[in-house]
Amino acid sequence: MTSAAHPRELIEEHNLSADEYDRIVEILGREPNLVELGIFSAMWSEHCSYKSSRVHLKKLPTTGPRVIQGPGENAGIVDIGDGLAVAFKMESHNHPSFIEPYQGAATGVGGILRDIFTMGARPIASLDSLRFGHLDAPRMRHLVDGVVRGIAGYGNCIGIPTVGGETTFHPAYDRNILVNVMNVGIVEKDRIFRGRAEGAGNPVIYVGSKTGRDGIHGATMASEEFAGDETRQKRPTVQVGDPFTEKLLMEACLELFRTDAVVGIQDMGAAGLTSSSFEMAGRAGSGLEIDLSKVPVRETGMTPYEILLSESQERMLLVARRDRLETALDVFRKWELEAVEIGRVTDSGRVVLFFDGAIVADLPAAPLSDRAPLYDRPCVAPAAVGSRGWEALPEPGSYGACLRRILASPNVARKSWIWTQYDHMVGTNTVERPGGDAAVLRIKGTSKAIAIKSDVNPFFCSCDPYRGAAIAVAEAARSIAATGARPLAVTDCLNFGNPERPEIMGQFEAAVRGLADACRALSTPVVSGNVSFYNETDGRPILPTPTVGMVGLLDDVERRVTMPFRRRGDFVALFGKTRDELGASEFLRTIHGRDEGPCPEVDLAAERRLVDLLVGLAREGRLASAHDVSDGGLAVALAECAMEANLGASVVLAPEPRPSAHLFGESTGRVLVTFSPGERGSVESAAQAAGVPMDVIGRVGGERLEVRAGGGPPLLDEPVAELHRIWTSSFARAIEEAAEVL
Amino acid sequence: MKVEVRVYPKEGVLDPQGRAIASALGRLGHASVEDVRAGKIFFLEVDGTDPAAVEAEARRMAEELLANTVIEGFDVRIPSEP
Amino acid sequence: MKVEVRVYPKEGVLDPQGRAIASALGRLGHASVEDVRAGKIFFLEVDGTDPAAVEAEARRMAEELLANTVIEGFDVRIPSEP
Amino acid sequence: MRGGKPKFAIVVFPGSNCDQDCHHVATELLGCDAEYVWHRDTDLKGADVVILPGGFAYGDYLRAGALARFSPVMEAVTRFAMDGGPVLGICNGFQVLLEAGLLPGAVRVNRGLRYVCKDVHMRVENASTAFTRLYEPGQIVKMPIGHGEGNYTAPPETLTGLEFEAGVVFRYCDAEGRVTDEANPNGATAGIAGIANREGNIVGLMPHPDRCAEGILGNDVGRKMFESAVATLATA
Ligand SMILES: Nc1ncnc2c1ncn2[C@@H]1O[C@H](COP(=O)(O)OP(=O)(O)O)[C@@H](O)[C@H]1O
Ligand SMILES: [Mg+2]
Repeated sequence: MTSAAHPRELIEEHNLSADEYDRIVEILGREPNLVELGIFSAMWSEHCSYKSSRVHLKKLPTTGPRVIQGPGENAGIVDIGDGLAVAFKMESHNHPSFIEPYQGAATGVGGILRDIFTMGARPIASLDSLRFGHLDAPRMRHLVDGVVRGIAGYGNCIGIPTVGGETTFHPAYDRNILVNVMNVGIVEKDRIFRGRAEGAGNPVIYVGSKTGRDGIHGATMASEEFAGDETRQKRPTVQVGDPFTEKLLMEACLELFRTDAVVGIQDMGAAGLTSSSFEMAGRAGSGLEIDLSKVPVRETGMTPYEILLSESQERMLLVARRDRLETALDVFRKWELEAVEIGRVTDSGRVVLFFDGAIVADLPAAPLSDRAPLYDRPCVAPAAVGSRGWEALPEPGSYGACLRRILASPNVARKSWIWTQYDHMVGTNTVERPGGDAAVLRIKGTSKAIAIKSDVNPFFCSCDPYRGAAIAVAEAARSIAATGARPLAVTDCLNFGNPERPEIMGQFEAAVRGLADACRALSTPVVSGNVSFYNETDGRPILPTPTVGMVGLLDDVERRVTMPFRRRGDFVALFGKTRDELGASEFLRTIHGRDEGPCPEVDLAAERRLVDLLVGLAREGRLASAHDVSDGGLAVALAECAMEANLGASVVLAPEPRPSAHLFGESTGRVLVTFSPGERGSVESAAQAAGVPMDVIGRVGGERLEVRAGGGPPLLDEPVAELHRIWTSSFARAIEEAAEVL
Repeated sequence: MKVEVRVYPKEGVLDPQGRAIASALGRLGHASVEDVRAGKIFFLEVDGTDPAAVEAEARRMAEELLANTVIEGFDVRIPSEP
Repeated sequence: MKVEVRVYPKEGVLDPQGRAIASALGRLGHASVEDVRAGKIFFLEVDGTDPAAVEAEARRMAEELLANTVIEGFDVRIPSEP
Repeated sequence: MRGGKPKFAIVVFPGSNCDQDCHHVATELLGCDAEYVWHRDTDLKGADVVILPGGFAYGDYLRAGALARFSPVMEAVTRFAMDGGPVLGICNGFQVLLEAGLLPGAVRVNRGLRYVCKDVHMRVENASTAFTRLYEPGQIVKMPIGHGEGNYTAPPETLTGLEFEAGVVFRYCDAEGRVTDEANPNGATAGIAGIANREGNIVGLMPHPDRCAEGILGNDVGRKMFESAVATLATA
């Protein structure tokens, strides 16, 4: 690379390699000016271009009979019948949340909401998938507190319920926390909007908050790893969320979508006005002329460069029908929003930007995405982490004490400290609140409901990214099927370290394959998603964390199944096989302080049979309760069903495998169910017909959780009330010890 | 000894509160209002007699807890007795 | 012209925020803190040149909107130029 | 009133977000007519009952309810209330009624300084207001709350007046009806969860009857508040 126009350092500061710069020159047939350099830098950042991940993401199944919109738009859309569809997507806001947890998490919620309502959907629920470091790591309680407050602050104010999520702690996240937020909306099938700038001559409207110097280069920041003290230096880029303005924007857009004024719309997310304008023109094969002097600004002296790359929140770019411009402006006026015509659609295939009457950038639209760099980065296949000898550990002296300690560990303890800070009921659709397997939301005006769940076990993934990712899909599907819903489709948020390192790229490649295989086996195509790389600091990456968000459909909301035991005398049965597996379990980490494998096995065909069985049994109304067996194993699953119901159970297990593995191992493909004695025959024959192993292991009743294996004294004999006290009080105590009060 | 800590949004940082208040004041007929920034003020009662020491202590409290220095600035003052 | 409105909990009204901050400061080792009251401060930019008129206007804004006089008191001042 | 069923007005401020939930209760569950009334409207479209719904009017950026009370529609609401029309403020709607002076007192930030969303129990202290006449006096009801600023208080003389004139409509209590500090989710003085004016036509409360008005949500006790208004109007 030789550039007459720009010093090498400037090009490097824009995170463009020499090859990338040469490619720009080749596309343009000249050197870019500074504004254009900023545009390329943002559009070709990892965050916007997916340059390291695209080759792999192609392997994901993305189509299916219900898929209306797959990856590539603001959100994926799946048909649920009755003329309706669900739009959903998950997004990360990891780096900003580490720098400023409240605003980082809040603007993360704001961003994903815009992705949903720009499609024409009304958002009905969010999930937050959170990973934190060890609670005693520097700033960690402050980060936990700030993130939860931020999600609450934004979601509650705008009035979209946060109905579930996940919360995991591990020292690998000490300096790179993860904040992944998923949102789900409902849209009429024939009223879907897309991010397309169509129809030469149509006006381009800017609407929402004014543009400030927030987050300039946020997109390139999300594409760099943290180094030492850089967090401080990058601080001026912090964006502040304004949920009230977003509420107005959402209501205004949804109102406007009921008219015929909108041609295309996109939110200004990462890389702000740059990515929204280039992507809208690129998708439509059109061009745009935009006058940056017309963009409402919050600060004086803003340059075209700053206006283009600002990541101020709560802004949208919209193309209206030329003859309906006034309709659009009227709606925005009603909602007291600033809306300005800043340009028009052309058929030139170029995006031309003016400022103060002069052209400041003139670039072809399509090549910015079509000819973005694409890297098949070197991969080193990850070596599976196996056992370091846990098989030889003596059995614990007291299984009861183990259970109590596991119930108190932050990963397993009840997370009500979090979800009581979230409005999880607004909208009055939440028929199953947080705390169960999947949240269930009814669809008003129909007999249907959707079940939603986010899942991944990063400990599994760190032992075996392929299997761990496959298990994430399987676990989400199992949790959804446990409510009686049929899993429909998936969104994902793939959080990894630095992709320029072959080991990390190897993890990524394996995880994507795992997702792909599992999604195929379960017929749940991936319709949207997000990749977050560079989650590492000073060379220490996070655990590979491919978060899976899944949506399922219940035809009859009245047939939903819940987690707590229901009636004394009901049979307790376990679907699936328990193996002699303790690798990567909460038991090994909490009781023995051991982080070792192997990752449990996964049998995708068996998972599929289990899902089908659960959906069928729920439809026939045969189950009294159902609960997916995951973190903490069978003992924790039994305890959860008992504690939520304040009902005990007595259970007898087979002598194999060893008691610790039987109680606390995390073998996949298992669901705990209860049913009345009269249903036993039908449940057994259904399981047999489906080819799902089933053991009737006990009965619901009493006030204690009693578990035996063969003869002899019980392995567990614990008062349910005492377990409940430990489980419900531990999380708040762990966090609030030094939580901030502001 | 009394000491006051004032916390306010940093220059350039979006202040949705201030903006909402400014436009509400406008609607209420206070047309002369051009801008509002919304901040917090903490009135502390501190055991101490040396103003410089109390002020330094208050400054530490602001940095540690009262202000979010990523997006907020602050100042500290000892009010003159009324 | 700049004018500042400070709003604070009235004497005798329990201030949950102030109390929580006081105990958090205690936990952080600021043992000398005896009491905290948490209030709000609004930095207004008002079009006007007569300090008395601007102050009176700010006072009206405080009464109408910025303070809830059931539980909050307020004061207004024109800062001396720095 | 058409066909003997009253018409509800659901006031929508910018930032209201339980407006649709209240509309759903009035129309789908009670079979009444209901109209949204935009905050800039100046009349109530001939409604018989007015609901100020929950949410974050104007983002609650200054104080909950503070900016909303200046909305043009509030003049019409005030006139309607002064004429004895039934007005219910739920959560943020209650906060607006307080700020507007239609009910006495104020709310502060919750004692725990956090937003709280969960079920609470309340005792019905006054079962003769326009919105509580279908409850039994002393009945214990479970309703969800969802607020960060629900810590009710008022000057001593106001509190005394409320207690004397049956102005306290709901009080937080435990499942057995005991008014205890642990059962108080936000620190409200004397466990006050909801109040009414002397005439009982203006009622405001922090909990959400709109979130517990049908069996599918696991609880329909809140529906009686809406039905009480219908009953009140039928006997008027
Ligand atoms: N951050 C959070 N926000 C909201 N709900 C959460 C959060 N973390 C966990 N939950 C809820 O707690 C329950 C248990 O979560 P988890 O242990 O991850 O379930 P599972 O083991 O079934 O995957 C779920 O209902 C989940 O929605
Ligand atoms: Mg899970």
